[in-house]
Amino acid sequence: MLRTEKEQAEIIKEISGVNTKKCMKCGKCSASCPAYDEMDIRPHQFVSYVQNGDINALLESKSIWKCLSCFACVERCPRDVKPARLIEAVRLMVIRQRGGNYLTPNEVPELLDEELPQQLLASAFRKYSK
Amino acid sequence: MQRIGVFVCHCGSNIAATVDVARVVEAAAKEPGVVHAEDYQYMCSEAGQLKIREAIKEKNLTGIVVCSCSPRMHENTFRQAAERAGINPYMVEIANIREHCSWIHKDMEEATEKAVILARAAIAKVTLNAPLQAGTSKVVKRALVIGGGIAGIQTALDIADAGYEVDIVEKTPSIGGRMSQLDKTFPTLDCSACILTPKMVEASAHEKITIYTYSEVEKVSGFVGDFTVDIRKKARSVDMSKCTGCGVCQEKCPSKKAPSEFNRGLNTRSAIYTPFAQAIPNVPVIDRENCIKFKTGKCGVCSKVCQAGAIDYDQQDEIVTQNYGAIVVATGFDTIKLDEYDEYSYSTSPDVITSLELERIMNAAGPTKGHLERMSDHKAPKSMVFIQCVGSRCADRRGKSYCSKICCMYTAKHAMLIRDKYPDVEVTVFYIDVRTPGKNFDEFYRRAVEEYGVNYIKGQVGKVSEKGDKLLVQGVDLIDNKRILMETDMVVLATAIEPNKDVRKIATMLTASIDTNNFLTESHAKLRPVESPTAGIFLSGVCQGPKDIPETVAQAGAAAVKVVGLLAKDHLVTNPCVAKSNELFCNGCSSCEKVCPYGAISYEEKEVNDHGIRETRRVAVVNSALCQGCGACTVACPSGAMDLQGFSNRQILAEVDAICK
Amino acid sequence: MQVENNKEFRPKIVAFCCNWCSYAGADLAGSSRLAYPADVKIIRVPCSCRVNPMFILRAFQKGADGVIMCGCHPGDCHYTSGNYYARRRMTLLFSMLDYLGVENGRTRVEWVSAAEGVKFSTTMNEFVAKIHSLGENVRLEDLRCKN
Amino acid sequence: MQELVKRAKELLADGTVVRVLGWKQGDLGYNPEPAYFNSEEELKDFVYDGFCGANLSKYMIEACKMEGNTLVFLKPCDTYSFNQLIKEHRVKREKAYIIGVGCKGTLDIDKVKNAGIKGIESISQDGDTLKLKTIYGEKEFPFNDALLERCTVCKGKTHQVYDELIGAAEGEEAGPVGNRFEMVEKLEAMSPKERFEFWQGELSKCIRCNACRNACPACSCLKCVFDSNQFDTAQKANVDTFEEQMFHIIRAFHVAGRCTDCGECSRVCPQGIPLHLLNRKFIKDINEFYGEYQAGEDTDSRAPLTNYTFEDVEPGIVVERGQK
Repeated sequence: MLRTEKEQAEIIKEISGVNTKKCMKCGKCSASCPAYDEMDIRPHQFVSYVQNGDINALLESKSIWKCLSCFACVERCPRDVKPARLIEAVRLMVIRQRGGNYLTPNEVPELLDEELPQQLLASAFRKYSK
Repeated sequence: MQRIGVFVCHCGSNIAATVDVARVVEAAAKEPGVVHAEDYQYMCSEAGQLKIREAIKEKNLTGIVVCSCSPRMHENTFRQAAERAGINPYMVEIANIREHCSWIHKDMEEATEKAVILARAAIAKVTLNAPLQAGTSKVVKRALVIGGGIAGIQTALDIADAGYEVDIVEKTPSIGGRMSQLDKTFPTLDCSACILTPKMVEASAHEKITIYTYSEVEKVSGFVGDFTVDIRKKARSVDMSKCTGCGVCQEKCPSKKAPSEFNRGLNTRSAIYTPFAQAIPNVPVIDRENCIKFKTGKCGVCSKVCQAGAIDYDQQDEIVTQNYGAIVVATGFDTIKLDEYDEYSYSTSPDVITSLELERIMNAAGPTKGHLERMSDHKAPKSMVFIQCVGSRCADRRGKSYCSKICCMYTAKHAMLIRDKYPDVEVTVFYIDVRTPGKNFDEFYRRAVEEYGVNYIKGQVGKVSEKGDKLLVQGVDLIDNKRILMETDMVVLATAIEPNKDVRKIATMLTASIDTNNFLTESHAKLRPVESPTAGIFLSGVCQGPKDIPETVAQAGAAAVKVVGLLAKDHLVTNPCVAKSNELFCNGCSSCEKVCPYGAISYEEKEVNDHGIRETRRVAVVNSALCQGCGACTVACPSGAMDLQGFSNRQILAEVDAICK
Repeated sequence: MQVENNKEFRPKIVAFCCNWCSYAGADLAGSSRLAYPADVKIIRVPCSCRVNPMFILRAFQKGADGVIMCGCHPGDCHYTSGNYYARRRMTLLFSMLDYLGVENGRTRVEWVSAAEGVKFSTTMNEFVAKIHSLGENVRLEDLRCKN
Repeated sequence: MQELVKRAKELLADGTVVRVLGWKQGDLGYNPEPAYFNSEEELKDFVYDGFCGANLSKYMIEACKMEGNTLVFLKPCDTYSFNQLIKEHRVKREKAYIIGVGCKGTLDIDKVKNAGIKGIESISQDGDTLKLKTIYGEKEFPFNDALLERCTVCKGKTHQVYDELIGAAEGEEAGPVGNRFEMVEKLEAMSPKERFEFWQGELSKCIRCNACRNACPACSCLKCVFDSNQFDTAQKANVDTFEEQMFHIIRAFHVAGRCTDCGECSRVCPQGIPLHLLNRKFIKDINEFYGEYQAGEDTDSRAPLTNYTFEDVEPGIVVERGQK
């Protein structure tokens, strides 16, 4: 079923529970983000993209895979907007459209490396599977 | 039988857009007792009031109902109109069809139906109204100002200059408040002390002003015109009448480890101290918690060195009881605690400071004698970062939802002063919005940028961390959409301000209402901004909401005028809506007396004639000058002997009936 | 077929509001255009301690489906202590009504300050929703008052 | 009983009192009634037995208005009411000479009748047994089975106020007593619908005879609010469920915190409505919410409804408790 970008934006807001209107555009989310430099669309932009209904750009953005799900932005946002939840919602939308998981447990061992922190594994499953 | 007139106001389109005014008139006209009903564009206007007056005279009305805005808005207007037309002002009832109806409902049918019901309730009530006569109460020609900062000082001076006695109660050992801690003031950059100290001196020298420092308000009773206040004068341990203020005791005091409150804990002070050099009164106090004599019983150095023999270790707290006609709250503010803002490293790094701490560092009388230096290694910084909105405009539990209002301007001031005095220091300001509404304010901010080269970056800082002896600031530039990672020597946080923590206690004593942020509520946000809803209580300064110095001084003056206006009266007209006891129903059980907050009920042995039975009974008597009309007694009374004029049992029941019909 | 019951239930709700805090809070809700159902009708009393249990019972008798009382927050009473007495009275009265089998959601006390227009509006919306869920008041009423 | 009469005669004789307030024999063996005795002569009708349940405290309101002092006989639980009346300035302590009388419990004739004993002519007590002389011959009935409900949850044998005691030992403990809130708790555990039906069933029996109001020592108003023109409630008979509820809710509310739980309301109700269950509900709530309180234990404490603390429970407790 094809949905308009506007409908998709509504779905993203619904599954994330985020009210994008609460954002006062201070940029603290981006300022707090450890993956900022890796992202093409930055956390604070996510909020305004969803607000403006520019969903296709988000679906194609590499930011959704670069987000570490560390939730620093959620923790520090003065307006309680929770940008990471928006990113997660967009990611879920992509994964669901693909109809499968981005990562399966079988693929994990070969990707492992001694220095990887445990948290990364946990957030990888959070990020890459349904 | 009452002859009632109903007047329905359109309030322009405020009411008429959602309430079918003609239908309200039509429905009201059918109510029993109603002999006149009409509508008009603006009932509160002179023309509208004239309609009311004419109708009263022509139709011999005995009571009127005005369907309009809230009675809190125009009840008095219409009461006066009724009085001018020759009927008792308390024969007026208001049906609030604006705030409680037209403004909150969209559906015309629904809103009209509700307006009709509200009108009916008011008609039912006014039918049972009785003419009431207001009494009078005295006005004590003396005012109390709680708080000795610039707000309190200015209010006190203005009241005193008008010829009335004023007492200032200040919690700390000296008057002066926050302003005395500031170095320079925006946007003119005058030295704060230079403009404040003359006012402090003037207040202390004024024959009409009495200053109680190191004192707190302990108990308040009474009401507008005659409050009785207990003031606790804490034991100073120094005899104020003997001390010459020479300062030797402070020099010789061996206990010098107490953090200086005045310098925001950046350095220490002696146990016997005056907070700052220009303190008024220039009489030290002994901080008993840090004094060796009080802790161990040994020492007594100050007593030995005091030539005037002013040290008195046995001094006790003293309670002063005084009566006042009016009370001004000027309790000011403090900065919020930053314990939970880990991301800015305030608790861990001494080089991350609040703006108020920077004021002390910049001040020649401060802990660094005015040299800009880092608190960790006393080195001069080469670069400084200012972070705006720390804890302000926050929806989370850590911060405050409001804008602290003063930070944009003082940050521009700090940045400008630093660039002026130390041109080699790089200054960066991270901001969300720069808010500069005020005379010469935006020009001031632009000068900081254009003339002094302060670097303003739009974007809130995400994190400040320690990196060697530097601080690493992580942020973004939202305009360039670019990551910023910069090393700096000092970080200054524009910390949110909040009302002084004692204000809740004081508000409770005064029964003045307070909002969710602990700011005192004004009686009307626009039209009565310096009055508390509690009669006789006035607001001055930041206790009412964030303000800069010019606004505070302006409000202080406004509060003073309101106080003077009150004190100039010889007596006040009291609210006639007071309790009244029907002695034939009274059992003398004392239930009412127990719940009366004003001690307005007493008992008399009285000869009564109860339908031919003459006997002496113990009956309740209400002192109408003391009664404030809350009605607590009416419900405590099991027999219904106690009733409240203006809100009688029958009146309220009539409203209930009209609404539920 | 339930043709007769198709009439939409419009509850009658009486709100007693103290003059100093809650009535002003309702005014603020109005000037801030914060909507709540027209079923709520406000009666102004000087203080929550003026609300006699008789008034509440009378409202139910005459067909009210819910009664709510609003006053200043404890500690902020304009008359110092009125709301403390009101709190005890209402606690006991509500408990008694509950004991007699009247649904306990039909009565409510809420402290609303003059600055809490939003709270006033949300409280009223909640309360009306609650009364809708309880339906018409049939356990405390004078049948003659129903038409 | 003879001792009471003897002492009454002495006090009349020495002028300590000018009248005696006690109970006199009724027309049946089990219905003595409160009475004034103005002389030694009149005291011949004086009686004191298990059927003298009437609480004489309330009569002292009138007695205090008369010339001279009155001797009054009070059972332990009556003295709570007397104290409460002192607190409310309804009686004058100095106008009363109180003889605290011992009490083994007061009796409910209906319990005897309901057991099938009819045609009672006279009753006497023999230890734990009631000996009944009936037109059908002599019958026996266990004393304890005939006790009024209130006496099975007796609040103690100690007189709270008196000038002298006869037949009562100071500090004597009541026998084993039941939980007076048992029935209240049972009702609380029911669903709202069941509770509603229970009370509708009970209160619909009310004939508004005002016996409860007249007997209740806390209902001491000169003019009851239900006789007042302020609430449109004056002189009305109940015509529907609501008015039955209204009268009893308000009556219970007005005595809340003042009711000593003397049980007179239920004892005198000709319809047998358990009115004390309304008062006990308030007592139970007050104890739970504001701390244990026994009205009439003293003469100077503030009653729960004319008192408060900053930390009192919110009225929402009623809903929260219901959800548990």
